[in-house]
Amino acid sequence: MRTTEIAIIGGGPAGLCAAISAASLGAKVTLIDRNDNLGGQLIKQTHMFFGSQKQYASIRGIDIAGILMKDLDKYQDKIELMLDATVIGMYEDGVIALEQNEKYIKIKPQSVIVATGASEKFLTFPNNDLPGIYGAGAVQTLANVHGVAPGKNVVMVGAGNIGLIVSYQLMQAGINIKAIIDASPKIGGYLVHASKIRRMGIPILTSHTVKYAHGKDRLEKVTLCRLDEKWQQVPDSEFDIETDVLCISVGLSPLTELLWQQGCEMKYVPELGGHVPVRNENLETSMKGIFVAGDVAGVEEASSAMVEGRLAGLCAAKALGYIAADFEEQKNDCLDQLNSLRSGHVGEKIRSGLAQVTV
Amino acid sequence: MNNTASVVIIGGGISGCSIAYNLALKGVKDVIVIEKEYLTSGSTGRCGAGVRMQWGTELNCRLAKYSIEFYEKANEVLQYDGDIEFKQGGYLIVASTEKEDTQFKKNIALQNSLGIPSVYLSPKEAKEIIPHMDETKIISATFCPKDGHLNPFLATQAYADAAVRLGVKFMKYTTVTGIKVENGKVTGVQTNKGFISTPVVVNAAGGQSKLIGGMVDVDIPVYAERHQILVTEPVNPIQNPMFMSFSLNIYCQQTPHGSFIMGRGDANEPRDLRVTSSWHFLEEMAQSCCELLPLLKDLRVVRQWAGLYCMSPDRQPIYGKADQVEGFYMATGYSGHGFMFGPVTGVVMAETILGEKPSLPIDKLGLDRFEKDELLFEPSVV
Amino acid sequence: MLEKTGVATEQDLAKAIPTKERLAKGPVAIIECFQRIPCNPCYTSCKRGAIKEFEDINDTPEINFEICNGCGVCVSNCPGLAIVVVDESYSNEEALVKIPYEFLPLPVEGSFVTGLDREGKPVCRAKVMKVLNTKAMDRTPLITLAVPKELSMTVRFMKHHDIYSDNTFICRCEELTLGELRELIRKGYNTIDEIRRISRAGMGPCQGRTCRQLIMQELAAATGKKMSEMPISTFRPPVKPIKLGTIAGGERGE
Amino acid sequence: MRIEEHPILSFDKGRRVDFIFDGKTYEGYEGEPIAAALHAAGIMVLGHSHNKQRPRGFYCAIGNCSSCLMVVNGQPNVRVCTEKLQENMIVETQVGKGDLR
Repeated sequence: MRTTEIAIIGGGPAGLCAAISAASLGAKVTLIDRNDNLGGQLIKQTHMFFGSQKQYASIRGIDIAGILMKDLDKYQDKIELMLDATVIGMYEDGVIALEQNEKYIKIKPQSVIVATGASEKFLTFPNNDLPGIYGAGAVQTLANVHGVAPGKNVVMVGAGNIGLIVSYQLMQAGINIKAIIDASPKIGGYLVHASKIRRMGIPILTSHTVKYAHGKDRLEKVTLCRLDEKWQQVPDSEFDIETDVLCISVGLSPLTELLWQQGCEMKYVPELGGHVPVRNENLETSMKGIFVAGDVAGVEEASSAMVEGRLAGLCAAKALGYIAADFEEQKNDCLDQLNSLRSGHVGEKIRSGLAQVTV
Repeated sequence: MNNTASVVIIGGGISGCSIAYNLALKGVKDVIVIEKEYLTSGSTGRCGAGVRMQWGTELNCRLAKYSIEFYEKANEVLQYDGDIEFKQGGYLIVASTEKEDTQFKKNIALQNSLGIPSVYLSPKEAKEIIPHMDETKIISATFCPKDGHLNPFLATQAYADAAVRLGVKFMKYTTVTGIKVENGKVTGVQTNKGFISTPVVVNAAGGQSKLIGGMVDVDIPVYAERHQILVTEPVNPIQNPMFMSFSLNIYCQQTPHGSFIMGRGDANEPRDLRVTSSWHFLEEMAQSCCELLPLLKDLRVVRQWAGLYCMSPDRQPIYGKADQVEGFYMATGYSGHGFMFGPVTGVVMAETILGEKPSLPIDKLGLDRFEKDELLFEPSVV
Repeated sequence: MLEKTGVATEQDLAKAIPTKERLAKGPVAIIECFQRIPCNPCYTSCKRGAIKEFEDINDTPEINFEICNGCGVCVSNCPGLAIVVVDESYSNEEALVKIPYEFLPLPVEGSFVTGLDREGKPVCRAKVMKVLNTKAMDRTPLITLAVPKELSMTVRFMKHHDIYSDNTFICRCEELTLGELRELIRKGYNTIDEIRRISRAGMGPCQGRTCRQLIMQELAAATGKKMSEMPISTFRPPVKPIKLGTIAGGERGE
Repeated sequence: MRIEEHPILSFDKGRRVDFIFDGKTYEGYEGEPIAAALHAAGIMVLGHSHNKQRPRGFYCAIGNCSSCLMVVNGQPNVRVCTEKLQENMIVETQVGKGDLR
């Protein structure tokens, strides 16, 4: 069986930053990702990031991945990369079993940073399984990674940041967005995103939902309807839009299977996207040596995922005895950055969610 | 809640539900089944769900034959509005050692004498039944076309639905915390939802039955042993019978749904109440499956899980009453075969509780056999 | 109403628009950023110090119109594309509006396009005066449009004239519909584990990633329980299907 | 439909290769997911569900779900949203749950 000091599961923004910071303290790291490239969702993000310089504000997600990869290269001797490698289970004896290129491999790490991210939530309405009804992440992969248009016309469900950004990205790829709808009475995403879409003439219909999807072999038309302030359908408010793609972006749930398998204490916190692990300030879960970072710990923006990754990497390395003279300084810097990113009105939800699971 | 009952059954698996149904069928009123979680949440819902008549002791053969003959007509008898998905594809049990081959010849003679239509096969004949097996690994096989597989959730539900129609009450998500005994007699059951007075308690708690016995100071010589199973993604039907080997330690069957279910025993498994999964099982199971049924190497595993065998010293059930405590009955110690014995368990336990002569001679399966050292070893178990 | 429609109101805009006198003097940045979000590149990119230092990263920008010379550096640095530059000194009839435009094809200098307002409504014909796409702009080109002067605070985007113009499934793997789920709940299967065992929902190749949440929501609604109080089903390996042959042929043992 | 030009992205494609889908030859790029190549060719229906015969297409894009199971080079239950396209691959619509061969 292979061994390592810190196994990091997931090479997205959180996992990448965790690997870099743990290796910078001298720890031996194995970074595992199921794709053949690192960066996770960053590689689909063609828009410029918010935040401040420390979180690469104003740089496009696709390019941040490249910057992080360069940082990673500095620690080649410390970091073992396992790409195309999917963890299939974490067993009670701490053994991680994974599949890499049709090969079955086991690793026994001293500690683990779970940075598996999140998966998309789905919606219920008649014929919701028709081809042409996709998750926003799948559409982003198809369009931004593989350069294939999901269809000609798109109705986007969800006016959160992902729904708004993906709509914008699809427009950039020459695909027509017929409307963005959201059941909530308010736009959930940053309003600058909403405004830039509105000025392209795309309607954003708040207090609207999908009532029915139509089509024989694939989506042809959707029936939408209006909702009142109690989220009930307004009578006779249905109308149809012809479209071949309905893109669903109604939020993410943390991908926590591995944490459950390990017996980590979990709590349902809707503000963070669903069941999330209880953790301390160092991002260590109730199971000693199992750390979390990024969306798996609570769905947030990539900028905070990167800082969380850095923090978890530092703390996991420190727990194994790796010492840096400026450890406290680095840790406090991470905590300050996280506080700053989560401050203000839009961070309110995250703050109240985290208050329920941070011990 | 009801605070009195004529019989309280602890355990909502196939045994508890079958006992409840049979008692109610015989006219017993006020039967209550207490289940810690939901029906089938214990060993029933975790088992491989194969049923076979091919056993090595006369009693096991008769218990199994009785049960399978019931399952054949269970949808109608229990008036189930669904289908218990009973498929009789047979069991092909292969021998890989001389000793096993000798035992199989004896087993066939015994089984045939009891009316069980099993046959002895050469490796070549065995391969005609499961063409994708590696017949070079075996020296003989036995096959009984009446053996098969059914859906444990639906079968248990069929019993429970029928029992409810006959007036049985089920208390789900209820935990038994104690059993009250006065003057050597059971007088009631304490639960987390209140006390139920009753003169009769039936311990059908599977992996937890030793714990329940302890509540009345009856030492049941069983232990819980973890057994693991894996299931694959479904494919179109290619394997009709169960494939099984005692010496090579495997059972593997394709369900009507198309997925393959397979398991094996392991002497190193923990003997406690853990039902976690291990990578050891995954690897060893994959290895023996690919060796014996090489075609299955391209099948993908979608899930592995674990359940508890309630192991008795001679690998046979423990049926009957406890002599020390009047009104305390047990149906346990199946050693991995409680699901397939479910129908007969209900019948003989109901008869025993009502003081009738059991339809099958289960007197040899009482708790007292361990004190008397009259064990009945079953040679044919995985 | 910005929150409801994504379109800034006059009230919002009042804060962002300089005086007539200032506008008449020449180019100036108009920052239409009204929500407190953690973001500060406008401030960090302005070399003239026209944007007041952020005390809190959530601050909304405060611009000193007297210091701003409308250079436009902040426009392509703003992740929200919330900034335009307006120059009312251009001519008597027309004003220039510089907008960020991240689409292909880029307009051709000298050609005409349609000017759009904040809701994407066409409001005028606009001439493309300049297309600036330097490396520093990192693929957020600046398009300078000449628009009627009275629309300088209206035009915020452009388009090319020619190119724009009971089967509800819960579990996709095992094909459990919402109707079937509700029927099971009605029959008394009140936890996700019971639903799984009786219907196989969540036990297919996707391991419940699509349906688990939906089933729990439906159960919570039906039983009146909170999601946080609901028992959850066990998470078993493997989390991704893996071939038996791959396991058998892999690295085995301790 | 391929996205031919993009203001931000350039797509690093592998070489153009032929593959066969249900007997007909199509073109795709080596190394892209089979589902992307099929989608680009306008093929949205990749199979049908087992019980209710519902059309199934590309869905999760990451090999999680069971929507895109197809027979590839004779192997059943291949998730074509992640399986990489190779020259002369034979992709077939899967009938039922797939046959082990």
